[in-house]
Amino acid sequence: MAGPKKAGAGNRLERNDRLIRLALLVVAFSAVSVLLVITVFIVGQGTPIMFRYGFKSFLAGSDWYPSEKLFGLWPMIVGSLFVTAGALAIGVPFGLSCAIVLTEFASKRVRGLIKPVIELLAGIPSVVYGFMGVVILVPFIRRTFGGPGLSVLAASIILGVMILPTVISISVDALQAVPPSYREGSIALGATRWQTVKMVLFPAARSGIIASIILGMGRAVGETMATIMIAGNAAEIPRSLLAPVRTLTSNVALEMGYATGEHREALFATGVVLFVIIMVLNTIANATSAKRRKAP
Amino acid sequence: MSDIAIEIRGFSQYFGQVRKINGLDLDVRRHEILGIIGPARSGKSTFLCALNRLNDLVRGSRHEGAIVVEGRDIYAPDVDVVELRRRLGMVFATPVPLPRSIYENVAFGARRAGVRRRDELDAIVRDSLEKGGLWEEVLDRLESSGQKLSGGQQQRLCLARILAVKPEFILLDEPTSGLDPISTMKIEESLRRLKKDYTIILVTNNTKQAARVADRTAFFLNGGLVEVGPTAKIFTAPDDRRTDDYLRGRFG
Amino acid sequence: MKHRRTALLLFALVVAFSPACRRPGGGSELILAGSTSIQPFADKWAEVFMQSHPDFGVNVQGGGSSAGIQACKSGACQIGMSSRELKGDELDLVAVVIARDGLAVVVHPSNPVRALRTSDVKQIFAGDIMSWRPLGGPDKRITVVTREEGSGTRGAFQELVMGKTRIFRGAITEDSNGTVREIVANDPCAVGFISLGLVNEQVRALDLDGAAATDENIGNGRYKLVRPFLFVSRGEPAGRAREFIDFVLSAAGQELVRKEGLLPVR
Amino acid sequence: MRRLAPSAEEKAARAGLWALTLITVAVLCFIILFILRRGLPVLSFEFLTANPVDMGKAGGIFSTVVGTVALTVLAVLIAAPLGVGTAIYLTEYTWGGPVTRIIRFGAECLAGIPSIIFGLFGFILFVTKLKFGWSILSGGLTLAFMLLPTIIRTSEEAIKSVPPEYRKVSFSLGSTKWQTVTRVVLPSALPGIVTGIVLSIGRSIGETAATIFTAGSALRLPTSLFSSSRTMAVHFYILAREGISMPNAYGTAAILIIAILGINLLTYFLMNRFIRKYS
Repeated sequence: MAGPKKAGAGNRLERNDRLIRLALLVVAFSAVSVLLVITVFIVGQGTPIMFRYGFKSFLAGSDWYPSEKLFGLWPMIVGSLFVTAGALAIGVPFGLSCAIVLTEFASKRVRGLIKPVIELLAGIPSVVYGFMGVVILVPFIRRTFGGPGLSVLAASIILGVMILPTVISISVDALQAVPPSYREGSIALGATRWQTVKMVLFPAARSGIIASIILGMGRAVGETMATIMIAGNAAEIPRSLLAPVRTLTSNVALEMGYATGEHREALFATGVVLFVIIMVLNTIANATSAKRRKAP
Repeated sequence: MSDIAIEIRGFSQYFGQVRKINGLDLDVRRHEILGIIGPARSGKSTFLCALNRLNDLVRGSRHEGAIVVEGRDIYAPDVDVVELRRRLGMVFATPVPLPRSIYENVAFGARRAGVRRRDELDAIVRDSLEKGGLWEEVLDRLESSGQKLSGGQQQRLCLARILAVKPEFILLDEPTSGLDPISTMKIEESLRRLKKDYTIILVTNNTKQAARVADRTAFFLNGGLVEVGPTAKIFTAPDDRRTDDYLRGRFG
Repeated sequence: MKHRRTALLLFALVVAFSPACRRPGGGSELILAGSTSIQPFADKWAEVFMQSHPDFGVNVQGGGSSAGIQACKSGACQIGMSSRELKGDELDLVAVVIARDGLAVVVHPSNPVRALRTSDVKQIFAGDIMSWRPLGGPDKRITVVTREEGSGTRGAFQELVMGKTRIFRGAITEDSNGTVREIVANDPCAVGFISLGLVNEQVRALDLDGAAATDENIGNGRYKLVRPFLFVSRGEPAGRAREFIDFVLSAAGQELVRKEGLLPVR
Repeated sequence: MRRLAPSAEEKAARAGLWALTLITVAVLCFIILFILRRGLPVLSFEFLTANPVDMGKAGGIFSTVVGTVALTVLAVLIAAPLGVGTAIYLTEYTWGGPVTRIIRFGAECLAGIPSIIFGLFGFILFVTKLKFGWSILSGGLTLAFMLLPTIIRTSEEAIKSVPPEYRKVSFSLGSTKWQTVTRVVLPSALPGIVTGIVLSIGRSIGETAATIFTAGSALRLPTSLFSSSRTMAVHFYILAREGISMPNAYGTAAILIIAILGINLLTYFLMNRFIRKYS
């Protein structure tokens, strides 16, 4: 059996392998290229008008009257902030509780019941959440607290529910990544379950939990259809929780279909602001989770 | 033609900054069973993986020196690695049947080498399983999963699997470390039978196994060869004190 | 072998799809785009028209008046639909009035306020009157609902009611007549404006300056909030676009319009 | 007393955590039951197979089902090869380094971009610049870009969980890299990869913001890749928001929920099989 069999064949295969490697590299750059193309197009469409009218009048102007060439995005920027803060105020306590219960308190059977339910939460289309807001939450707020019902409060609650899956799944990962020896050590020292969570697990999983909150924030900032349905979309800084509010995303979606000329450019400029916010959040989340990976 | 099949000259293997094999010189003779013994992390497995260049798959792998198989340096730039690995078949410490049927496990290598015809494959599978000493036990369930076999059967399946590629050398990396005595015995029997057609290198952490089946035995320590010689000599009158100490269980 | 089979399959798929890959605007499709106020009626016309012209595809897209006009200018559609008058550089297009539409100021049916002066409406939407009380209603804050910037309905309302005054920033803003109607129908304190044709039993249209929002009052000029619905085209409409516009303006087409609550032009 | 304090806190904490968790679960169950209770009575064979009439006031939702399926199929056909290919490259063909870091960073950033940005982008590139118009093609391409990061991540996880020994065995039996990938790694990772694809199908079914600006909202039955088509989610959005027909809105929502439930069950089933295989 000695001697070369099919000597050339193997070499040809190897050359094929090099070609395949090259092809895969090209494919692997698809995600990066898409990101790049999106950036180029959004920024390319959105920034000229910002230069034309000045960044200050865009970012700090409080009047949004495109028909009068007034493109102040300040109310929408503040609106996005308010709604996101509200969503976090609701989503984070619920989300972290679920994560802790899932990893520390629930029996295997209960976990098996709760986990799919929460995964299901992530799959429900955002329009369905928005719809639930319209038919249940908005009338409830209007009857109970007054005002139009379409409000910061309604948007915060619905978005708070919508960010739950993100917050839960990433916090669960972070909590599970804490080495079991920490947990055992703490219990061995006589700490109760809750004390262990509070004193040992939370600090150990902190960066992962922060990452989960930041990613949840990204989801809340970026959500569009649900917000548009329940926020009321008034282009004014809301004076109370019950006042209507317009976010950056709703500003785009609300007027995109109809806009032409500079109005459309201004909506792309809105997109640019949103894009920058999201990229900053992404980068922070990436950095915290990278730190987490380095320091186990 | 001399009876030297593999010559290793001044061979060192690095992974990043770590040197696992240090200036190794060793000859392997045709149609012998060369036993390699030594304590854990003495470079035995790394040595086997250098012979069929599996080390290439590890990040930061580089080497010095030469390994010459049948007159050709296997690290020469024009060497076909795929072809090389077919010539030096390898059995790992833990049996790893692929998640497919017994038949397909054995036929795997032959298919990759381009065998397509069913009757040809059938013959190869049967022949290999017979040589591996497994045919009788599985002939009525060739289509069931290879992972459903017992540990010993799995390891013999792995042996049969490399025979199907028609190698010249068989490299075994502690093939019986997880097996019961009966399975171990069956594998050793197969090896003795296979010797006449193949050159076999057997890494083992069980010195008695080397004593039972190896023609010659090499003792590795800290990534280097301490000594090599006829098995009987190594076990009874080693030249080096460290060999003696190891065999008497003073370390390792 | 297997690879070759996959490749063949893929190729076959591509070939199968390619004859289906007609470019928009080509072939026998007539594309209308623009005002979402006109869209439902255009859909209706298209539905009926295609029954008698089965090989004649009519594709109705929304997008809003301004977008429709732009699409028409750029040739992306043959007919642009506008629910406001043309202005500025749009005036080089040819416009045909295909119907007229009243704008109704609507409130919740339970609202005791039945009639307003146009000047009151203007003050409400400017944010100067914040409560229903001075208007004869309960002491509740008014929920003002408007359409978004760029909408033809908002454009018409701005022109007919507001003049140079801005609609105030705190007004709830929605992007369709239907949504405005939904919100007004659900909020007892809300007021909004929608196409008269879309007023139903869920909302009540207010009398303005003493005239009820009826076809009759629009016809005799007593109800002032009226806007034209326009079909615009580059140059005189020809071919399929002409056929369709002729159908819309025919007795049958206009009868359809009347049934849906718009005002015919003939 | 000192012994009692922590136990009281412990009890309160446990009660609080459980309460919040149960509320979360209850909210979800409520949403699903609410939609199903009002939507299921509307459902019938005809609802699924008849085209919408009168803006969706009457008739069924057939054309929107077709539109949804067409968009999803197109998006997955584009995104799956790219995503799995990227995952293969990242796991099998590289040992890290700046290129890998750039690719990973790109995928992670893409995952965080809101769908409305994808919608804007798809609108400007496919609908206007490339002149595809509002069409299944524009919508499918946009959706494909959106799904890409999900598919990359899940495929990468799946491929990473294939035992490294399989690769060693395959190589030692004289396989080339590509043979090892296609004959050993991919078959073993398949359930995990399919799970990711199925998940992304779920995501594209529910997507609204990205499709409404790229695929348009025409209610006619799409006849080609260049037809505009309304998806079920967009149809539901318009029906509900403009108050066109509440029963039909609930019916459409019920279909959406059932589809999502089905998809989750399927992924659950696939994932379980996958996990059982490798643990």
